[in-house]
Amino acid sequence: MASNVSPLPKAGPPASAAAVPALAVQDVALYFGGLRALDGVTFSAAQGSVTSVIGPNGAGKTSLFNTISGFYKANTGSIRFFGDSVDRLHAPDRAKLGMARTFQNIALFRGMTVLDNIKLGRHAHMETSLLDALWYFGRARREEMELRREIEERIIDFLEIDHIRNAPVAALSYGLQKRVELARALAMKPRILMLDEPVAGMNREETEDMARFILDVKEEWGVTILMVEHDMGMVMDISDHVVVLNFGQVIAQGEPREISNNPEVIAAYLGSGDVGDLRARVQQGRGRREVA
Amino acid sequence: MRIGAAKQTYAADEALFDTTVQRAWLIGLFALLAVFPFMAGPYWVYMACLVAINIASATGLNILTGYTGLVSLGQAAFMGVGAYTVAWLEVNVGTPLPLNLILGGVVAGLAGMVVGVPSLRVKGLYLAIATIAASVILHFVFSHWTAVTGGVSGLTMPPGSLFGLTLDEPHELYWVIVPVTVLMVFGAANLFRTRIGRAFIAIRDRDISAEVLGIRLLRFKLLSFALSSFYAGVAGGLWVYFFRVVTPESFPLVMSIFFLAAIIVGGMGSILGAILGAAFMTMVPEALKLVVGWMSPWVPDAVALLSPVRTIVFGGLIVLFLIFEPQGLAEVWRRVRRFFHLWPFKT
Amino acid sequence: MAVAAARVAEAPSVLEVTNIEVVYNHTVQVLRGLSLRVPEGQVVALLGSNGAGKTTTLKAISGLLALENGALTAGDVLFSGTTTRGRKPHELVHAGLFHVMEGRHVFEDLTVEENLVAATYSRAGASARDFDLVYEYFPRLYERRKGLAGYLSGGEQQMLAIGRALVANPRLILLDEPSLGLSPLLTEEIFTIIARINAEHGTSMLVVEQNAAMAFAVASYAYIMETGRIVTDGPVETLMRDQDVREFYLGMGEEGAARNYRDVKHYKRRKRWLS
Amino acid sequence: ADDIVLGGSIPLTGVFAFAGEGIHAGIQDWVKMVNEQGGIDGRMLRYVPEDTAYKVDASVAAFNKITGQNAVNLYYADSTAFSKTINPELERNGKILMAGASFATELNDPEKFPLQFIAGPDYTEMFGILLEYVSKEKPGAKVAFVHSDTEFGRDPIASSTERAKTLGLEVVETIVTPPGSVDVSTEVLKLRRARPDYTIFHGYVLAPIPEFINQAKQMGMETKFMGTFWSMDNGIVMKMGEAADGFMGVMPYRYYYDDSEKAPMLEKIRQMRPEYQSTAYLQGMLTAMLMTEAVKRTLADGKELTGPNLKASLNSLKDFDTGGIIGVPVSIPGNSIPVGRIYQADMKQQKMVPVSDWIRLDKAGG
Amino acid sequence: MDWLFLAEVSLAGIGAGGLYALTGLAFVLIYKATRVVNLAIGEILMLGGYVFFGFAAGLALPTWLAILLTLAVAGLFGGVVERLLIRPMLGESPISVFMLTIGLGSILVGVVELLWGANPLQLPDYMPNTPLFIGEAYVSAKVATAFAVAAVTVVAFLLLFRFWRGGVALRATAGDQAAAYSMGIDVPRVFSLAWVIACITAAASGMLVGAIGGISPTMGVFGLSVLVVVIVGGLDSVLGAMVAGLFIGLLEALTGAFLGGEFKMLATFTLLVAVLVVRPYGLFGTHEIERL
Ligand SMILES: Nc1ncnc2c1ncn2[C@@H]1O[C@H](COP(=O)(O)OP(=O)(O)OP(=O)(O)O)[C@@H](O)[C@H]1O
Ligand SMILES: Nc1ncnc2c1ncn2[C@@H]1O[C@H](COP(=O)(O)OP(=O)(O)OP(=O)(O)O)[C@@H](O)[C@H]1O
Ligand SMILES: [Mg+2]
Ligand SMILES: [Mg+2]
Repeated sequence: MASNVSPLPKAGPPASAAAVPALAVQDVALYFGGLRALDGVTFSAAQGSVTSVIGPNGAGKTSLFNTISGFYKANTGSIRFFGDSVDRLHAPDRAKLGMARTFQNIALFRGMTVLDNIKLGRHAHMETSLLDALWYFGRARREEMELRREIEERIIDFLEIDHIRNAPVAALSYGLQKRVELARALAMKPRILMLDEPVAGMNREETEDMARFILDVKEEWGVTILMVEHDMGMVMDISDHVVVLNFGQVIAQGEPREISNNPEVIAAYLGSGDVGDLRARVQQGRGRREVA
Repeated sequence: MRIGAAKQTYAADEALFDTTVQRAWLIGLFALLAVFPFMAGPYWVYMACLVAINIASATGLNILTGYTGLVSLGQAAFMGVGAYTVAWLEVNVGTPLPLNLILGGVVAGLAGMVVGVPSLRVKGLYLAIATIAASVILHFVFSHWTAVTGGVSGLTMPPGSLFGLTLDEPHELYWVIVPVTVLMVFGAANLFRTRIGRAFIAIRDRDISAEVLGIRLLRFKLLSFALSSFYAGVAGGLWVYFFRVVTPESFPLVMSIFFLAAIIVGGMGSILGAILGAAFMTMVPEALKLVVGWMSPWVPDAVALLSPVRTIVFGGLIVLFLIFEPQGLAEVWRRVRRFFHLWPFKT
Repeated sequence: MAVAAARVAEAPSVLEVTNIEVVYNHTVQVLRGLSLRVPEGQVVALLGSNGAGKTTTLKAISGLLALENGALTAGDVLFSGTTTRGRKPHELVHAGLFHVMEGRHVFEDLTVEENLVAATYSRAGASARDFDLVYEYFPRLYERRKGLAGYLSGGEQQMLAIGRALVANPRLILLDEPSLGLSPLLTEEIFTIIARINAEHGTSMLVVEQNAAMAFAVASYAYIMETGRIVTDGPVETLMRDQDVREFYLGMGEEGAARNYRDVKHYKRRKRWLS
Repeated sequence: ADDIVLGGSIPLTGVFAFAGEGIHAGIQDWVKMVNEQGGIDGRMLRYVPEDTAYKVDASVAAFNKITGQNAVNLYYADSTAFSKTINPELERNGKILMAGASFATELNDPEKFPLQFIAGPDYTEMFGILLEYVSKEKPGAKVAFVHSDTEFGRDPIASSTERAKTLGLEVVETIVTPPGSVDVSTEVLKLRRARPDYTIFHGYVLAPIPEFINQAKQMGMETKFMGTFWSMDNGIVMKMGEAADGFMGVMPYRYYYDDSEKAPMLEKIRQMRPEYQSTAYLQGMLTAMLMTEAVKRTLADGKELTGPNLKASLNSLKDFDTGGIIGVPVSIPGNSIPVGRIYQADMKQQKMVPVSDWIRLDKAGG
Repeated sequence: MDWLFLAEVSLAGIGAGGLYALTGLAFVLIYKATRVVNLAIGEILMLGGYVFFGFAAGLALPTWLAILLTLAVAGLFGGVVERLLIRPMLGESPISVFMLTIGLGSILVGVVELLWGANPLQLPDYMPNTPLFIGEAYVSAKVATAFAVAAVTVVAFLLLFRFWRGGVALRATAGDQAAAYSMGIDVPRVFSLAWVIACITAAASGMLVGAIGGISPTMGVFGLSVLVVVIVGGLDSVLGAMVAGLFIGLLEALTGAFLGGEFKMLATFTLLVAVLVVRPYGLFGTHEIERL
């Protein structure tokens, strides 16, 4: 398994993009006691695409991510990663294969600097043994230097976070923390990047920046993106494929345009999407009260 | 774009001691350590050895508790394992000193690993209490496995020897204890520049997300336990070369608390912290004795009266540091250094 | 439009913030002379980019700053005409000032229902009826009322957080990013409910929100802040015509139509009000 | 000439502080008396104590500190573990004679501990004295041992079980209590089941003896309770309350208030300190007295003050008069003074009264 | 098999278990409200014993008055400690606060030694001394009294937490202090109250334990056994403290009677490990919620 981990893919779409999907989720179910968080979920994410998972709150999106990354064990079903089943692998092994992710509630390590957080992402790919580490000079040092150079050149510059590399993460603003999470995921030599609500809590401007980063990662690094997001503006604009979950089941999937017109999806998730209408209703209510 | 002391290479940026001034300090420190036994009286050499032993053990505990976030109240018991192993080897096998120390560390490390097994499921303070259980069980073993441990009266051993020299005085043992401690401290400092140290810290900060990022939790928690008890075991080995007798009462629970207090007072999760903390906490009772000595002409029975004060001071230090200086002495040290760094330009 | 503005000006204010400054850890100054007011019975929006100090403003008002080693070093906050300085956060809650914190802050170890019970301490006569009201607004919570709040999904937790405010029936609610992590449908629903609460109970609100379009829909007046001070404010109708607001908060291109994210180029833009 | 230095690791704090305070005062007073009379052969006696909190490493530290800063001739040790720990160092140093608070059986071996002695009977000898008394009082009696689960507690148990057998006594139960245990109901029940005539406590100071006796009396048990040195101080026994009336035990020294016979030392003590002084005080004083005597004799013989010489002088003591602290003249052929007497608590007088004569274990002792 | 003996031993064990449960209650109260494992409980218990000694023996006050005064002093002490030591630690890591209580314990030992000396003392006899027989089985009167007091207190608290609305406030405060404030809960008052009540409880058991075993500066080690009790029962469960207290009391008595006193500690701590392996949060403790 481990042997087929390739170094970071070069820019440009992989040759065999169409052949195997980067991720194929087949009939996955996950139960919490009586609660069916996931129920027969089947979909796949093509290599080099942006696939978005949307759905109402509590539909099971985060649970799906947790199942894919091995934090939860699926009760049934199977998950294939570039054609190989990962069902029997634990979370760390899946990470090593190139499943990188960010978390809905930022999960940076608050006791470390930005740089160390990013370096940590590479953990599974490093070899330093205990004795090497205790002695440091020699193998451990060589490996650390190599990592440092790569992070500086490929990630820190790319995400424009060079000014904060030595800052403790706890002191960063929300938006920067999200960016550091992305950086850490990139350090994991991702073949698929799973982003759980990457732009939640950001305003339009910051969302635009993040969207740009995501597209750049996809295009320049050739990484497949799997994303959960409630910002429909962004999802519809940058996704190639959208999967809709509701009560743990896939209720629709397809191109963004199809999805945004699907009546079931509108009823369960999207709503009218018409702010003007809300505004009108509000004005009406206000008027009523003033009359009364 | 870099601000401040610009470094030319990444290697320089990652070095432990990155400025010439710091290197000079370090060399000065080594020089001091080298001439110390020739300048100081036997009592101070004795204290230096004791401080060094405590530093070794506290550094180990700091790896586990300060860096990996697993609170342990079993450090003294693991020292006991190391001490018994070394004493047993000295008495029954007669293997050379360096090997004994390493074996003491290894046996203690294995014991620590066993104790660490529940750490995957048992968390936080529950785990801390489980380590108390470990030390109670080890104490039972020490006092009842008479064939090996000599039961309640313990093991008495002949002085150790190295290169044909018999080491039976502090100023001889100094040359074993201090270098071993220095090596162990450097090992620990190096550790946290590599992936292993980072994994430990990640586990401390949030273990479940660490797992998803590729860190094998069980392996690294056990590694942390093993390493920390290895340090304890070696420290225990040094201890027994120093005192030459080990009984079940030699490593009581309060000693584990002492080490925990040392890393808190020094600064959890800081190599320098463990050093300063262990030294400070070992020296404070001595300083108190001095104070009492000065006061005795004026205060009748000062020795007897002021001695509970030591217990109070021990507790008081823990409390005061936690409330007023939670980052410990290491932070105080950094502040002092910053002051002199900027002095006289700013304050 | 002008009528609305006049209305705002006339109404007595339930909240008046004048020139406050906030410092964290005795070192980091986050607010620099910020003033705003919430007229009785109105919804006011507070917008701004990440780290501008919106959350800090709300904490300064509700007194929760002290918990994070922050201090109000200058200025004053008047709630219902009396200063809040020196009053404990829980006293303010009893006086009718309820803060729905950013990041939900539900009690994870308590069930949904117990979370609601916890919100009744500020009110003498709270009863099961109030819970019914919450369950009516959020049927999903009713289904999960016996479950631990810690296992709710993000959106469900947000509902619970707002539900707790309902139970307390305050005069003024401070809402910090109520739509954070909510589905579009729920965001819309929450804002509808916010409008409803405001309309039906006359509860005043100060809403911090990133989804500017939504905030503008329910608010009558809005403030926009950058790095610790208010840079623009005005009746919503006026603000929505402002070129910068349209570009940076509503994501509209020069021509007035919404921009596509794919077309956005990665470059640093400067907001005019900062220069 | 130079001072004679008496160093001391004294447990002024910690679990053993109650004894340490007495020992400290006893030594201090003795030193004062000696110096008031011009010292030993014109040389002053200087006492250099250091608190140890009853911890071995602190004791060792104290030893190193004191010996590093003074030319020490005599040393008071606070615990068995310390006495054992420091022994190799003591032999290496070769200039010091040591004794202390430990009555451990193990120390009573001149071969292994040539430079140490015990100012009284060791624990096994204390048991021996008790058992001797029992076998006289009630031949063939059933005895039970209750001891704590510590080195101190376990010390005499095995050997004394043997000894009881040779005296024709039956050991019907041996009960171990963990350190720090509070409720002893179970142990008392166990004891009742064994129905001993005599129960000997060892390894305790106070708790849990009173509760033990209380509950046993409540159950209507007839057994007689006995103790060893450290639980026999008058203050401690009186704290046991009414139920302890009749509590017996072995005591190698006279009590402070014992004026039945001529005891000039006790009179002097009573003059110096009008209030009651503990048995630990007497122990400290006697230890210092014996050490001084050894110094005196060594100097008188014109020999150098070395450890072996001091010890030889000590061993040369024949029928030495302790000024009445010990009721009979003593000799120290080995490392201990195997003499003691049985006292019994009289709660009305609030005093310990002798119920036997002085008992010597000459044959058994070291 | 000697059944009478077994019965008597069991009764004695349950009697001691009552004291464990009572002291355990003090742990649980503080943990429930503040998430602090208070390792100084043993020393506070000791302080209770000494204060009572001071009133009853030193000042020769009547027993009832001495008891009341002791409880009052303990309550006051709890309030002061909370205000001066615990409140500044709000928001610090549990380990820090845990260590702080260790420091507090050490201070208390020193202070008691300073005031009353290091020697063990016997409390004046204030409890009934006439033996009690259940059927033919003997029960120590003191132990029976202590058990009765403990049982009444523990059951009272059980009922209190079941039916009293304030219980929710307590747990809410423990869970998230900022949120509790924002609900209008007077967090500092909840904290003080928990400490006051817990210290009163601990002092009460101090008087009982002291009456049975005498008092000494080292009697705080009793707290160690109680720690085992609350861990086995679950740190935040009153019911757990009760069940585990009785069970461990029984276990200790039986091991003491049939294996020997030296096995008592071994037995309890082995039980502790066994329970933690099977149930990491004790028998009745709440699981910490861990989600990504
Ligand atoms: N560890 C768990 N134990 C019990 N229930 C859980 C657990 N994790 C999640 N759930 C439940 O599973 C359902 C799905 O949760 P999940 O977090 O996956 O939702 P989501 O789709 O990510 O929602 P959101 O958009 O609000 O983040 C929810 O009802 C949640 O309460
Ligand atoms: N407890 C704290 N200690 C120190 N600095 C803080 C603290 N809380 C916030 N800050 C700093 O204050 C500034 C404002 O933070 P605040 O949380 O108020 O911003 P915000 O406008 O609510 O941002 P967001 O949209 O990300 O929620 C930020 O730079 C932040 O780093
Ligand atoms: Mg989610
Ligand atoms: Mg905010």
